[in-house]
Parts: sequence; C-alpha cells; structure tokens
Amino acid sequence: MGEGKTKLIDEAGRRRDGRKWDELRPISIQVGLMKNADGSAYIEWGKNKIMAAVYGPKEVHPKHQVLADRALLRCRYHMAPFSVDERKNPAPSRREIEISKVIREALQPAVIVEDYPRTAIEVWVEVLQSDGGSRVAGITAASLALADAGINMRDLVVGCSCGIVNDQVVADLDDTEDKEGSGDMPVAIMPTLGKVTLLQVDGIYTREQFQKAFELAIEKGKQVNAMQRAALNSRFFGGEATTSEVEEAAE
Amino acid sequence: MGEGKTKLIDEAGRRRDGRKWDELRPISIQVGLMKNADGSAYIEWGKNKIMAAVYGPKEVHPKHQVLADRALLRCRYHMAPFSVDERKNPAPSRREIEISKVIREALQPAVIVEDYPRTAIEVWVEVLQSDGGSRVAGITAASLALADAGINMRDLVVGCSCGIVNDQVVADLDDTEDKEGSGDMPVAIMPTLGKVTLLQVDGIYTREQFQKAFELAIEKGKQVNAMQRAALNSRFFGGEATTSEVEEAAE
Amino acid sequence: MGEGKTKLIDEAGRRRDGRKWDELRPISIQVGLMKNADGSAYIEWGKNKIMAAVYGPKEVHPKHQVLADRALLRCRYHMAPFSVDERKNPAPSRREIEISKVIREALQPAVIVEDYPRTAIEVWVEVLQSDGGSRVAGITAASLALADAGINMRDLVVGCSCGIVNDQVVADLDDTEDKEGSGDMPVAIMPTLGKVTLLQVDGIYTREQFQKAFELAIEKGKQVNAMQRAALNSRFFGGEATTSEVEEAAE
Amino acid sequence: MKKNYVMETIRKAQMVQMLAVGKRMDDRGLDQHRELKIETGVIPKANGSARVFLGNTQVIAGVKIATGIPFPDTPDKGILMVNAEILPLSSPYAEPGPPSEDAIELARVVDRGIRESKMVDLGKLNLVSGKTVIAVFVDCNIMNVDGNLFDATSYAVVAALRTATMKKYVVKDDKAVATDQMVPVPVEKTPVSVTFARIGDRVVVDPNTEEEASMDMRITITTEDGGNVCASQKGEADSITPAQVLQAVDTSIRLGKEIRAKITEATK
Amino acid sequence: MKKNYVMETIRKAQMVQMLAVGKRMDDRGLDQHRELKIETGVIPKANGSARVFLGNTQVIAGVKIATGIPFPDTPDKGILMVNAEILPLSSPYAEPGPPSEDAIELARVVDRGIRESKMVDLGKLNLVSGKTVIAVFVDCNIMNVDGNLFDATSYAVVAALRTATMKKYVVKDDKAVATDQMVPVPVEKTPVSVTFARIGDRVVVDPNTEEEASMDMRITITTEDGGNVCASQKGEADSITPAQVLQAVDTSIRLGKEIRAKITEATK
Amino acid sequence: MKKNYVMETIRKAQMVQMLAVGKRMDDRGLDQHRELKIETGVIPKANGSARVFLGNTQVIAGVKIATGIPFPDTPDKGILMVNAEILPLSSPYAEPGPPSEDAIELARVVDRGIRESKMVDLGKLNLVSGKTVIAVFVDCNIMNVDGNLFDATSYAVVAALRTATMKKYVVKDDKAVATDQMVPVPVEKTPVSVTFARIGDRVVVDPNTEEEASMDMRITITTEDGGNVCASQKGEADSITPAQVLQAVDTSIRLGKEIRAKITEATK
Repeated sequence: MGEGKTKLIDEAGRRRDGRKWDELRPISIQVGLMKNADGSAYIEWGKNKIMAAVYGPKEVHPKHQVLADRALLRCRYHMAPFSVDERKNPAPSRREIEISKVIREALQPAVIVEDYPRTAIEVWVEVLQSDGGSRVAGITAASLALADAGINMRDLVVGCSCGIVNDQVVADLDDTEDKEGSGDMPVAIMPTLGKVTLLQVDGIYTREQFQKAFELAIEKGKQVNAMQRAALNSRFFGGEATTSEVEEAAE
Repeated sequence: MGEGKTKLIDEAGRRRDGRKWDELRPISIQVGLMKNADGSAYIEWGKNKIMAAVYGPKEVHPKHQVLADRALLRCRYHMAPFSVDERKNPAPSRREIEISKVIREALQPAVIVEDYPRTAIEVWVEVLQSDGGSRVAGITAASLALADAGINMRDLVVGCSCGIVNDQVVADLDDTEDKEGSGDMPVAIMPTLGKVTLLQVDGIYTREQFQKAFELAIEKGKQVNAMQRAALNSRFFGGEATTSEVEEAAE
Repeated sequence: MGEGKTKLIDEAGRRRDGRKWDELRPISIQVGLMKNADGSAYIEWGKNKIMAAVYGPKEVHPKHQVLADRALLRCRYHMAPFSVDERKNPAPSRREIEISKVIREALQPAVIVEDYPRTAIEVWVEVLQSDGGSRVAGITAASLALADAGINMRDLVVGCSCGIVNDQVVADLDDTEDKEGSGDMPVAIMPTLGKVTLLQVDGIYTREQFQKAFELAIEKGKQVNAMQRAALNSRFFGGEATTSEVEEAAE
Repeated sequence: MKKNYVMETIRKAQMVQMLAVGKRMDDRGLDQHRELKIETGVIPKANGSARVFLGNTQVIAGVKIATGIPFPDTPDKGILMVNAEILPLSSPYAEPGPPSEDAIELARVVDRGIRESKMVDLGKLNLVSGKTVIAVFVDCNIMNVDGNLFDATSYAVVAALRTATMKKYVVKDDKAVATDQMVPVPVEKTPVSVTFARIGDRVVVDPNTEEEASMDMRITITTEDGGNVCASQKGEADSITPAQVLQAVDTSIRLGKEIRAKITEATK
Repeated sequence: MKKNYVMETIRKAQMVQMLAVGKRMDDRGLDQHRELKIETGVIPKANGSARVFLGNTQVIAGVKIATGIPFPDTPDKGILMVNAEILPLSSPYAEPGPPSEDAIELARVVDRGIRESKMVDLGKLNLVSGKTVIAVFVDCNIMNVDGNLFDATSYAVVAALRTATMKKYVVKDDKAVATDQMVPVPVEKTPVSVTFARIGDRVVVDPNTEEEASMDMRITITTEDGGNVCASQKGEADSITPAQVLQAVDTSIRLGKEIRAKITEATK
Repeated sequence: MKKNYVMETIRKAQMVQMLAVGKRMDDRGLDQHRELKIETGVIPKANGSARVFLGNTQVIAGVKIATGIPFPDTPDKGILMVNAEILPLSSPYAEPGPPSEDAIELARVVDRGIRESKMVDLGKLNLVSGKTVIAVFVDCNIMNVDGNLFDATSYAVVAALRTATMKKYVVKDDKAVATDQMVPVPVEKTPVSVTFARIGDRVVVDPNTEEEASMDMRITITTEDGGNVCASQKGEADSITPAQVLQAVDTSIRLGKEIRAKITEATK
C-alpha cells in the first residue's frame, strides 16, 4: 500500500472516476463463451478483463495426487504479459503463486468435492487486463465457470475488495486507489450461506475501520452476486436478467 | 586457496586466534535436539553452527529409485542465506551439490545399508553459520544424527580439515586460514576401523607436507571422535561425559 | 536474415570462398565412429563439425510416453558452448528446441516406427563447430546414424540449404552468406522416394526464386546422398566408395 | 494428444474418403479458410492488441513497447520479440508450465513471418546506436484451440502491430527521453501466413482440430504484400511432394491477397 | 500431508468433542498461545538474527543488509525482502527443492505484516534516489514444524529486525560509501501476528500440528502498536463467519499487546 | 546405472579373483593407463581445443575467451571456469538436461586441479582492476564414456589451455581494447590427474567402465610439475586405508611425470 497522501476523494466526496465512497465500478459478466472448456465465464470489472475456465471432473495426473474421498481442486491465477503497465514476465511470480492458492481456498468451500472422489477439477483464471481487485473479480468469474461446468456447488462465491483511501473507507478500489491508498481488503463470500471464504488485508485499519470495510465488502459482494445470478440466468434460460431478480438477489 | 602470503602465524608459532599449529578450535556437540527428526545432532565448531537431521528408513519416492538390496542414502548439504558474509542465494550452488555428494559418500561406508533394502535414509545438513571446515563438521554431526536415529552403523564417521598456512602444516583451518592460506585438506574417517571415507585436497603440498597434513587430519579426527562419543553418551545415558572416557576414546 | 547488401559474389560470379553459385562446400562423412552408441555418423560440411548418434530401440521412460503402435522418436539438436563465435550457454535455447523438433519431424517419415511399438529411438545431434546449414548437415548425419544402428528405414534423409545472396539463388550457404544474405531455405528430402521432409524458409523470394532455390536444394540433396551412400558402403563393406557409385547415386 | 487409436483410424478413413471427392466434414472447399473475425484495441493497457477468431480458434495478441539495449550484432536496430502461451484454458490437452515445444515453434514461426517480411522497420526503432533502442514485445495468449494456431496467431500479431502506437522519443545528449506524443509503430508490410494440412494425399487449407488429428503433414507459407514468399515451415511426422509444395505456394499467394485485404480493412 | 483418513476422522471427532466443552488436547485455553521463547543474536555473522520456539515449532530468522538498486516505482525507498524455507529437516513432509506454495504464502504473509505496519522506515534506507538504497533481506529457516508457522516466523523476523544493525553509509558525489560505524535498522513499529484455526465450530489460537491436521480454516490477523489491524490472511479450504472474523480481530488486538511486550522485552 | 545385480556380482567376483594374482581383464598392469591419444586444434572456432582418447573414453574440450567483470573478492584476477556435459550420445545411461551431480563433480574436480596448480596465471588476465578482466571458459563435451572421465577430461582441458591463444588487449583510459594480435594464454604449469579405483582390496589405475561398475572406491590425485600434490578427490560409497592413499600419491607422482611428458609433446 502507498502512503495514502495523494488526494483521491474530492470535497464533494467524489472519487477520481466520479464514484461515491460505496459505489461499485461498472461490471459486466458473460457465462459460457469458451468452446473447449467444460465451463467458463468472462468478467469485465472496471478495467479488469478476466477469463475463467473450468475443466473437469477429469482423471488425476500424476496418479499419486489422487484423493480417495474427494476431488482435487487445482487453480491457476495468471496474468497475461500485456495485462499490466510494464510487460510482465510470463513465468509465474511469487504473487501469482500465492493468489492461485487463496483463490483455490476461496472456491473450495463452495464446491462439493466429496461428490467427485479420485478426480481433478481445474480452474484457470487468466487476467487479460488488470485493475484493482483482480483476484475478487477472478473468483467471481471462476465460481460461475464452475457452475457453468455443472459442478455440484453449495453456493456461488463472489468477492469485492474494500479499503481505506484518504483515511476513509471506500468500496471497490481501482488500481490507483489500491496503489496510492492506505489499505486494501479483498473479501470473498458464499452469499447465500453468509460465509467468508477469502480475506486478505493490507494497510492500517482502526478496529472501526476494519469492521466498516469488512461489512461493506460483504454487502457489495451480495450486490455483485445479483449480477452473477443474472448472468447465469441469461446463460441457461436466455434473455436478459430482469431488474426484479437482480434486486431480490441483492437483498 | 589464496596466495599464502598473508601472515597468519606469528614468531611464537601462534595463529591469529592464539592456537598452536596442531590445535583444534573449540567444539561443542549436542545430540537429539530436534523434535520431528528421527535423529539429529547440532555442532558448533569454531564459528560453524550446523544442524544435521536424519529421517528414515522410510518409503522411497519416486519408486523407480528403489534399490532392491540396500537402502538409498540421500544427503543434502545446504547453507542458510545468512550463514556467510554476503547473503547466499537459497538455490543450491554447484559447490553445495558437490559437497552433498561427497558427504553422502563419506557417510555411506559406515551405514549398513544392506540392513534396510527398499528404503530411503535421508540426511539433511543445514549450515546456519559457516566457518572453515564446514563439510567435516557437517559429517561429524550427520554421523551422530544417524546413530541417534538408531540406524545400524559399522562405525561413526568424523572429520577434520588440515592444511598449509605460511608454508606450515596446521590443523583445523578457520575461514581466514582457508581463504588466505595455501592449502586445505578435509579428511573424514571411520575412527575405529581406521579407514578414510572423505578426502579432498586444495593447494600445493610437497610429498612430505601431504603426508604430515593427512596424518594430522586423521589424528585430529580421532580427537573429535572422543567428543562425538561423549555427546552420544550424554544423550543416551544422561549426565556429562567424563574426562577419562574422552581420553580413552581419544587414544 | 541480413540486409543482403554486403557484396558476397564477385563480377566473375565467384563467392567469397571461390565457389560457383551452385557449388557445395567440401563434405566428408564417416559412419560408426562412436563406441557406445548403437549407431553414429560424423559429418564435416564446410566448417560444420557434427556428431550424430542413435540409441535404441530401447525401453520408454517415463512409461506414460509409450506409444502402443509405434516407436517414440526422440531428438535433440544441441550446440557445444565452443561451437560458435561467442560462447553459447549450454542450456537449450528456443532455437535449439525448435530445430530439435523439425529435425525429428524430418527424420520420422523415413523411420519405420511401426516396426518398433512400445520402444524409444533416440537421436542425439551434437554440433561441435557450427557453420551455415548445421541443421541439414545434422539431419544428413542423423539418418546415417539411424541406418548404422540397423533401424528399419524407408529411405535415407538428406538435406541441403539454398538461398538468396545479392539477389541471386545460390546453393549451400555458409555462415557469412546466411547472416549477410537475404534468404535461407533449408530443405531435407528422402532422395529415393522423392519427398520433402523438412522445409523452412527465411527471407524474401519471388515465386521464381522460390522454385529455383527449392529445386536446387533438392538437386544438391541428391548429390549429398551419393556421399551418404558411399560412407555407408565404406562402413559396411570396407574400402573407399567408388566414383561410379557416387555418380549413379547422384542421378 | 492422440488418445483413441481405433476412433482415430475410423475418423481418418472417413475423412480421406470424403476428401477424395473434394469434400470436407464442415463443408468448406479445400482452399477455404474458416470465418475470420478480427477485433482490435481489445486490451487498452497494451500498446496495441487484437483478438482473432478463426472458426473456433481464438487468439489474443498484445504489444508492449519499452526501451532496451540492442543486440551486439545489430547495434542500430530495435528489438522485436514474439512469444506465445497455449493457455491451459484453451484446450483439455494444454497444461500450465514453461512453454512447450509446440508453443515455442508457434512463436518462432509467427516471428519469422513478421521479421523476414520486414513488416516492422527495426532501423526506425534505433534511438542511441549501441546503447538504447525501442523493444517491441508481442505476447500471444491462445484462448481456444480448434486447429491452425499458426495462421490465427499470425493474424492476431499482425493486426496488433498494425494498430499499435508508442511514445515518441527524443534523444538529448545521447539519452533517449520519452515525450507525451504517441506515434504509430513503423509498419511497412502486412505478411500473411497460410497453413495447409495433408490428409492422405489431399491438401487442405486452415485445418481444424479434427483435421489436425488426422493430418499427416502440415506446412505454413507466409507471403508479403508483393506476393513474395517470406517464411515457411513444414511440420508433423510425414513428408510432402515437391509439386505439393509449389502448389501450396501458389495458393498461399492467392489467398494471402484476400486475407491481407481483410486484415487491412479491420486495422485501418 | 493427510495420510490416513480413518485415523484423522477419529482424531478430529475427539477434538471437536473436547472443544465443545472448551478443552484442548494439550490443556491450553482456546485463546492461549504455547510457550514463546525468543533468543536473539544466534547468528553473529548476520546483521540481526533470532531463534523462536513456539511450543515445538522452531524458526531461525537472519537479516542480511547490502546496498541495492531501488525499484523503479519507489526510487527513494529502501528494499525489504522476506523469504522462508521449510527445511527438509523440519518435518517428515517437507522436501528439498524450490520454495513450495506453502513456503511462498508463509513468507508473503509475514512480509505483509512487517511491510504494512511500516515497521521498517524504508524512506530512511534511501542513499542516492533512483540509484542506491539499502536492501534488507530477512531469510527464515523453518527448523521444526509443530503448527502455526505464521506466528513463529513473524515473531522471529520481528525480533531479528529489532536487534539488527547495519553499517552507516555516507553519500559523497552521489556515491554511497560504507563507514565503520554500526547503526540500528530504523525500526518504528512492532507488528504482532496472531493465528487462529477453526475446528468444527470452535476457533482456537496458535494451533499445533495435531490441531492443524483437523482444522477446517485458518486465519491470521496482524496488529501494530496502536492496536490497528495491518494485515490478515484467511487460509485452508473452508470458510468462516463474519462474526468469527470480528471476534478474531478483537482477540488478536488483545493478545497482540501481551506478545508485543514479550518481544520488546526479549529484544531490548 | 547398476541394473543387473546377479551379473554384477559374478563379474565382480571374477575381477577380484584375477586382481588377486595381479591381472586385469584387459591385460594391463595395475598401474598402467590405457592408450592416451591427444589431438589439438580440433575446433578452429575455439580459442583452444583438444580431443582426448583414453582407451575408448573420448572427451573434447574447447576454450572460449572473452572479457568480463572480476569477482568482488579478486578484483585484479582473471576468471577461469570449467564446465562439463556428459552428452546423451556418450553412453546409454547419460540423459539430456541440466548437469547431473556427476557432471558437476567432474567439472569441479578438473577445475580444482587446474586452479590449485596455478596452471593459468590469473594475475596476468587482469585488464582494469575491479572492472575488466579476461574470462577463460573451458567447456568439456564427454563424447564416449568408458570409465575414468576424471583423467580424460583433465588431460583435454590441460591440452586445450596449453594450445589456446587470445586477443592481446591494451588498456586506454581505463578501457580494455582488443587488438588484432593473438597471444598465448599465460600457462605456467601442467597439472596431471591420476585416478585410481579400489576393487576388493586391490587398487588399479585408470579404471574402464567395467572396472568402475565393480569398484568400491575411486580416488583422484593431481600433481604439478614440481611433483607436488595440488588436488585430490575421493569418491564412491566406500572407504580407503591411509596406506593406500599414500601409495596412490606416490604412484600419481610417478605416472604424472610420464603423462606430463606426453601432454607436453602433444601440445608444443
């Protein structure tokens, strides 16, 4: 996190892109675009452009990784070399290895792995263009790709990142707010079950700020979940998701 | 080896740390400190601080490395990044790969590998702080860790490094003597059986100097063996090793 | 390829080393020099010095690469660190990985892989000194090494590289012509069957130049094939290959 | 990738039988590419980008531009690098990890077509001879594999480069300084790759995955604006006759014109 | 690591039953850390070092300091790097080789607590902006694994940094020159990590290996001297309720004070 | 490499029986090397090169010379690097890939003999202290394995270095500039490695592959022109008596003279 000194919120309480403190960036989601994958979802969230695809359940290779009582969930979060300002080396960085692990652990609570013993389920998250909150956007897409693949799930998983900018709690940090702000807190939840499956915290939060940011992230996650459900609906039943569905889901 | 030009021995025959030509640095040994390992030993020898631990006999992975008639002995000599003056890259260097091999081949003559067919015995030597003679100190600790693990052995293995400093044979070179001196000869022996299991030579030795340094290394090795036996004794029968035991063993 | 501006052909139509436009560099071939390999051939072609050796048919490791209906053909093209002007890093470059693949695919049409199901045939091509056309020289040697190993083959494989120098089609480019010229076209053929097994093109060719260079490469390949056959003959029946055999084969 | 020999053999036999009467399983002509769709500017953070659909094969190419040190043997030329990753999400057979042999060949063959056609004038990317030049990286993400990665990737790279812009640099006291002005990458040519597969004794253009599973040999021929050949690569474990090569060259020149027009249209 | 499902299931059932009545197998309270022992200066060749015992978990951290080139986006700040190796001698499940996913997560979570608390004032490690800064490497050797590597490693790193000294540099003509004087590393804060495991529906502090084998979820919360949260990481393949998170924050703030006092005492 | 225990055991028993009466399977004396053939200048593009045949063991060494930056602890000395690759074409047991443990030991033991004998005067390879020195790379290609790679590789490296030439450099304004003049590499000594194998209780010189398959222990002793020992390495999983070591030293000094004469003859 940065020093938090750059002025990112104006006198009228508007952020650089005109958003209010608790407002999400524009989000659009499409399910099922990829031809070869068993399931897929594409999300644009702010400037993030992320494709998630799922293969499986499939045979486990190498054999010694087989789990007798459940599926082996694999996950890779990967950034395209052209996804960031400076070209990224295509080899996986330590950051990507860690994020792959926390994404896998954010998705696994929702996947009924016990239904697929001795198989592998692979989740590939490719960041084509990166902005603040790419891991929660990746999780949001990945859980849709799992659903699209017909994998048995307890709930969807959806995320949102909140944080501290100019000593104020704000929702859904973009890249500049993430780098210049003083705190970033990505959270993923199972919205129906009301459980948290990912939590990472960067920056300095008082006890009150922590709670406010954390609860805001959960609330915003539920809002994004409405869009997830609309996207799934439009994939399987055609047509556009109706506003009432979105609102109902957002409650 | 260096040029051998730095003055490392004074007129009175004393080395920079006050030792006589044939004197060992202070050595202390403790056996059995590590909780998880099947056997372990910790040695401080001069400024060397080295932990050796043994796991096994255990299943061999990958399977194709199984030896039908004996145990597979594995060994890694590794230096902690903070063990030397300039931070060491944690990836294994060519030097560490070679030393891992010669340590394994120095220990193997003493291990009755035929008693454990189709298994692996793993020896991990971690140099926490490095000084001259770290490989012989590592071997000295590793053979105790093997004994502590209850592995059947023909003898302990013990080492000492001798060399040439200011054209004089000296025992147990420290780091400066190793780098500025003109010859370093690490030797490991099975002291009871009177056999040499490791010999490496650096630097220029006349025939006479070679023999003197080599025989000195064997003699000093026997002296260190007395400390090994005292440390084992104190591990298994409690109490301090008595002087008479040490002297008897040193003969 | 370079700019094609350096003057590489003089007024009399002679190239820097005195060759005419369609003349080959000196070539010498010996079969069966290596003691351990199942088959081998050594070629000097211009300044190229290349050893090819074959092991197999042999067991496939790892097992999961086994092909049930044919042999697995493996190939490595590797340049010795001292083979080029600037020392080459011994790790395989992307160029070496690509050339290993195209050499394998140039040889495979001639190898009756169906005769050796569930086995591996390994072809190792080591460039000791490199000049223009090292991949076609390597293929020429490798197919002899396969024959020397007694592997069933439909035909030999032989190559030659032609190209464009000073806007003129020439045969068998050397290193300077390759780097300073404006086009390089390595071609490998099965000379008896009249089929092309390798074709790579670099540089700018009009339709006519393409055809002329391509057909020249095939013609020159047949000429080199005569030398291949002479070398095989001398390996298996002793003595020198007779000129008439060479001429007959070259037709 | 080949899993089921029996199925494969049956499938190939059927394909060969159809090809004998000039038919392909998806009803295309032997010399007909699948539908080509080119979108540019898909990655705004890149200096240039394109997404290409060739039938169900999908590739995204992104250009990134920075300053770099020239290679010692070309001290006054910019640097061009093409890389490709066959993403694990693109196919059930792709795996994560360092670039496979196939991905390396793909990137190098596409690179060769760009480089040998002199599409990008590397001389214009020189800033301070021997010290600083402009480096152009083109990275290709293979998103969905349905055959003929060579052509799809090549078209994506060409489209990304044709629409790429970069900071204008000025040189002061032998130091290159970036200005705020954006200028196009100096593109001179539009190379077009055309890939053929031989299945039995018939040669078809733009093979899809099903056809690649049955193909004996693959050949790519790249031509530039003048109808000249600038790159070629034969692949796979079987051979081709000289006559087939020359016929492929003619077809590549002919189809190259049509596809060049499409790429030019999509990137103007 | 999980080898014997039957044994595990039995063990976990027993643990859950005990936790239901507020008991742990080693008789600790749910919010009680194991005995914490901190030794400093254990590696005299390092600029700072500490060995931490947390129950039977043992970690050695060593600090090495050198000059380096700053990152382009922070030209006037020093460099801080935390690495961890789970040594093969530390556990029957650890293996030699490049850092595992677990070791990378461990190092990055510990790094985050140090970095985000602004424990080390990186601005004071600047020597010549954009050219030379002081680089602080902290390497952690995991010596024995008995659960909760996160806290043990974090305490070792904090203790090593609090006792680290480095050469004083002076800048002459834009060049940094080392003097013979040793000065402390500019430490401003003492972050304290507290790690929790959820087993069934109970949350315990500082899980040992046995508890980790049965845990459903792990969460680490790091606080700094002002009682503010500066880092957190949820791990393992299950979830946590929002109320449990907030309760863990409160516990971490409370326990953080006690542990901070212990670390301060051991490193003064 | 050991594949067939039964065959090995029989073979070894037979070998031990013969050695007991002073006989080797290839009729050599216990202290007798196989025929040594040295060709130099085999790779004209290298600065120096040699191909050595020791019986059927064949090694090619090539020297490449360039300028480089000295190591910080030896700012006024050139750089010498010896690398070895046991090529997959050399033996049915060699595999492609990064250098094996055996290849690393081989290169380092050969390097040690060259370095410790002070064969190459590294002080004379200094150009601009702390900035530019001459770097000498010796790469060894093991072409055919028939035992005793240590001696064959060592002889190849020594012969390649003794015949190597390099550009003469002049230093102007602290910059090293290459001239067209070629000068020899500054060689002062001719170290000779002699390798022994213990099989049962007999020690033989220059073991071939068959003998290596049965050997219990291997020892290499390298001497320089003055008859002094400059390097040694014991290998393999068994031990040696002190008396055998000293006897090997004497033999190495004696044989070293003969072999040094052969190398000198072949490289003058």
